[in-house]
Amino acid sequence: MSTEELQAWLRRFAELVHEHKDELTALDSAIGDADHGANLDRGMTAVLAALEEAPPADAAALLKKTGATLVSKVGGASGPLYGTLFLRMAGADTFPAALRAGYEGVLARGKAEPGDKTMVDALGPACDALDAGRSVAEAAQAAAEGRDATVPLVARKGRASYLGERSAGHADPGATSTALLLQAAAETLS
Amino acid sequence: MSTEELQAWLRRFAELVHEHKDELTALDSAIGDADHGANLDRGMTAVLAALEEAPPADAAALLKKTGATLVSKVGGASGPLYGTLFLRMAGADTFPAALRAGYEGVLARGKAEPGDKTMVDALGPACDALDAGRSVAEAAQAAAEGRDATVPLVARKGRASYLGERSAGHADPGATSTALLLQAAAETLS
Amino acid sequence: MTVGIVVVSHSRALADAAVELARQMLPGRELVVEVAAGTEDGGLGTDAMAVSAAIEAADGGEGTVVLMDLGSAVLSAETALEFLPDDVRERTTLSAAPLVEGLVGAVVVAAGGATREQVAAEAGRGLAPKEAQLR
Amino acid sequence: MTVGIVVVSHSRALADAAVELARQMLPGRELVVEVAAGTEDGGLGTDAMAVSAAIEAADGGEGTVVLMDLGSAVLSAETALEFLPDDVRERTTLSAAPLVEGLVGAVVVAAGGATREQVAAEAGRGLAPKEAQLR
Ligand SMILES: Nc1ncnc2c1ncn2[C@@H]1O[C@H](COP(=O)(O)OP(=O)(O)O)[C@@H](O)[C@H]1O
Ligand SMILES: Nc1ncnc2c1ncn2[C@@H]1O[C@H](COP(=O)(O)OP(=O)(O)O)[C@@H](O)[C@H]1O
Ligand SMILES: [Mg+2]
Ligand SMILES: [Mg+2]
Ligand SMILES: [Mg+2]
Ligand SMILES: [Mg+2]
Repeated sequence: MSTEELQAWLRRFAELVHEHKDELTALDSAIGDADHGANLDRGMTAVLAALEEAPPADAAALLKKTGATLVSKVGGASGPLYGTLFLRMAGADTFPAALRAGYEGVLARGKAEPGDKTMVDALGPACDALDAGRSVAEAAQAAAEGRDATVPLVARKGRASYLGERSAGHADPGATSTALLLQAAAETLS
Repeated sequence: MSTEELQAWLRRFAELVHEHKDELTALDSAIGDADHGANLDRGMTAVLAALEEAPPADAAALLKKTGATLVSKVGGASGPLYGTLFLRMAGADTFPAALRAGYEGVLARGKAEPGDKTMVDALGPACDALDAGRSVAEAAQAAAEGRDATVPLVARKGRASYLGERSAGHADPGATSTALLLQAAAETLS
Repeated sequence: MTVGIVVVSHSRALADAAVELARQMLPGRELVVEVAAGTEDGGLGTDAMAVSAAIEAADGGEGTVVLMDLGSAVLSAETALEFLPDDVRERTTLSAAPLVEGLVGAVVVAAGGATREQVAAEAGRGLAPKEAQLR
Repeated sequence: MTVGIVVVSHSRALADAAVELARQMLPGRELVVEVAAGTEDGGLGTDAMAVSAAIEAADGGEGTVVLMDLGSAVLSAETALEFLPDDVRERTTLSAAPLVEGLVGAVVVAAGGATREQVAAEAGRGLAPKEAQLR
């Protein structure tokens, strides 16, 4: 993972989040508080600004800066969760190892399990694909399938869990943005 | 209990509350939120204004108007408690019977027991004195003694109960204002 | 018709902010949430008559769940019940649930058409998400 | 030195109003109560870095008790712990207590010189007065 590759990944993720901002917010409007698109867009805008302002020395510094910015600027639950993902990635050498470490950070932070209808349901399958030696594009495909698989689920974590059974029938906003994170990776990382 | 006597009682109580406003607030400052004097003064001012505006037809109407005004205007716990006292007094024919009914209303509303360091500790002894056939002046004396007896007590009801053991060593504000209520009665009721 | 919610607080600012926070969970959905908070002159306190009026305003026939901040707010709410018509009083539930945490859950299930018992039960579970997260 | 209190909320208005309500119980007494609430642009949200700064500001050596409004505020507070010096983190207690009800009890006992454990326990009993009144 070169600093340049990671920068490109983050820039593309910010772009995708911005493009899908209203869609993410609409999903969060159905089963939450209608802010996930705005939250992540604000967060990633702040990340790009922070990286611009003080270009990080290496990949680890870049990932830490990204994580620290997200935990501060996103505002919603996805802030500490995506923030922790990037903070934990900072220790690893390869993208699969980094994403796995990040995923474990998300699990520890949010205490969600697979099937709880959260970003975990997109991130887990992506990590599994990478660990099985598949390509980043295949991991992105796995994340998208994980996102789709959240539709029938009843939420057990986060704001959507207040809705109980009524949360079924909608894709999880965080799983949807995580699919974008992996799509951005497929487009920018080798 | 004539309407005139009761009016005189309420006017004298309002006067005494106004005179002792800072003292009541200082007591509440030691073991509460420093508003009991201001609360009761606001409440009794509103009562006098309401009685002035629409002079009640009889004693029952007067007591009900007084109670309804206090539950609205006092702001603190003493509002529903003094308010309920006057509302319940409305049914009775004699002052001892009325005060006993009011006392029972206070007990039911606040769920305090004697010894919990509340207005109950001044009101109960006053009722007991009246029921034993003693004079209103003797009932006022009993209320004052009840007030003094709250000093060493540890509060178990109301805001003072947050202080635990630290609430000992101060007279209860509500018991102090109740002693004024009985003093006013001694000065105005036969 | 949905169950109405009433917020009783010593502080108008607190009640309004809690309602704003809870209403976030109702994007595009309707729900009657009434506030009875503060003294007439803008100070800290509760007013049983205001609580009574708020309950009547929030009750559309399915009853109300009333959340209060502190013990003295409960005294005012209990007193308010005396001033309500019998039918309204009978379908009013005073809840010991945590004000802010309970309100968020209560508005979500009330807007979803839950019964008064269900709304009160959800309010009562208000601390569960924090407890689960801190376990 | 007393235990410091930190209020973490999605809403600045809610946090400020809750602190005002609780401080009523401290007439003439001193206590450090720090707020970390809302997003930078005045919206609803929490900021782990702001929580971390609030904890450091509230900690005078006896540690802090942190009260939060909703589950996502807990995530921010837990994240904030990572950014604290070890000694400060070790004397920080995140409490699942009801925000408003717990805060009132917490400030009273903290101002009285209670330990961090005692302050957290008192916050945890925050619903008791309402429950007793509604029994
Ligand atoms: N405890 C958790 N563990 C994992 N993911 C979670 C958790 N809580 C929430 N999420 C994710 O966060 C998303 C919501 O993010 P966002 O709307 O930005 O935050 P908030 O819900 O605080 O408004 C959810 O769709 C879900 O994927
Ligand atoms: N549950 C209760 N039962 C009886 N009296 C009570 C109760 N709670 C509070 N009080 C009385 O009310 C007094 C405080 O009145 P006030 O300061 O006006 O209200 P608040 O405590 O709400 O600020 C106390 O001193 C006590 O005598
Ligand atoms: Mg959201
Ligand atoms: Mg949000
Ligand atoms: Mg008081
Ligand atoms: Mg008060």
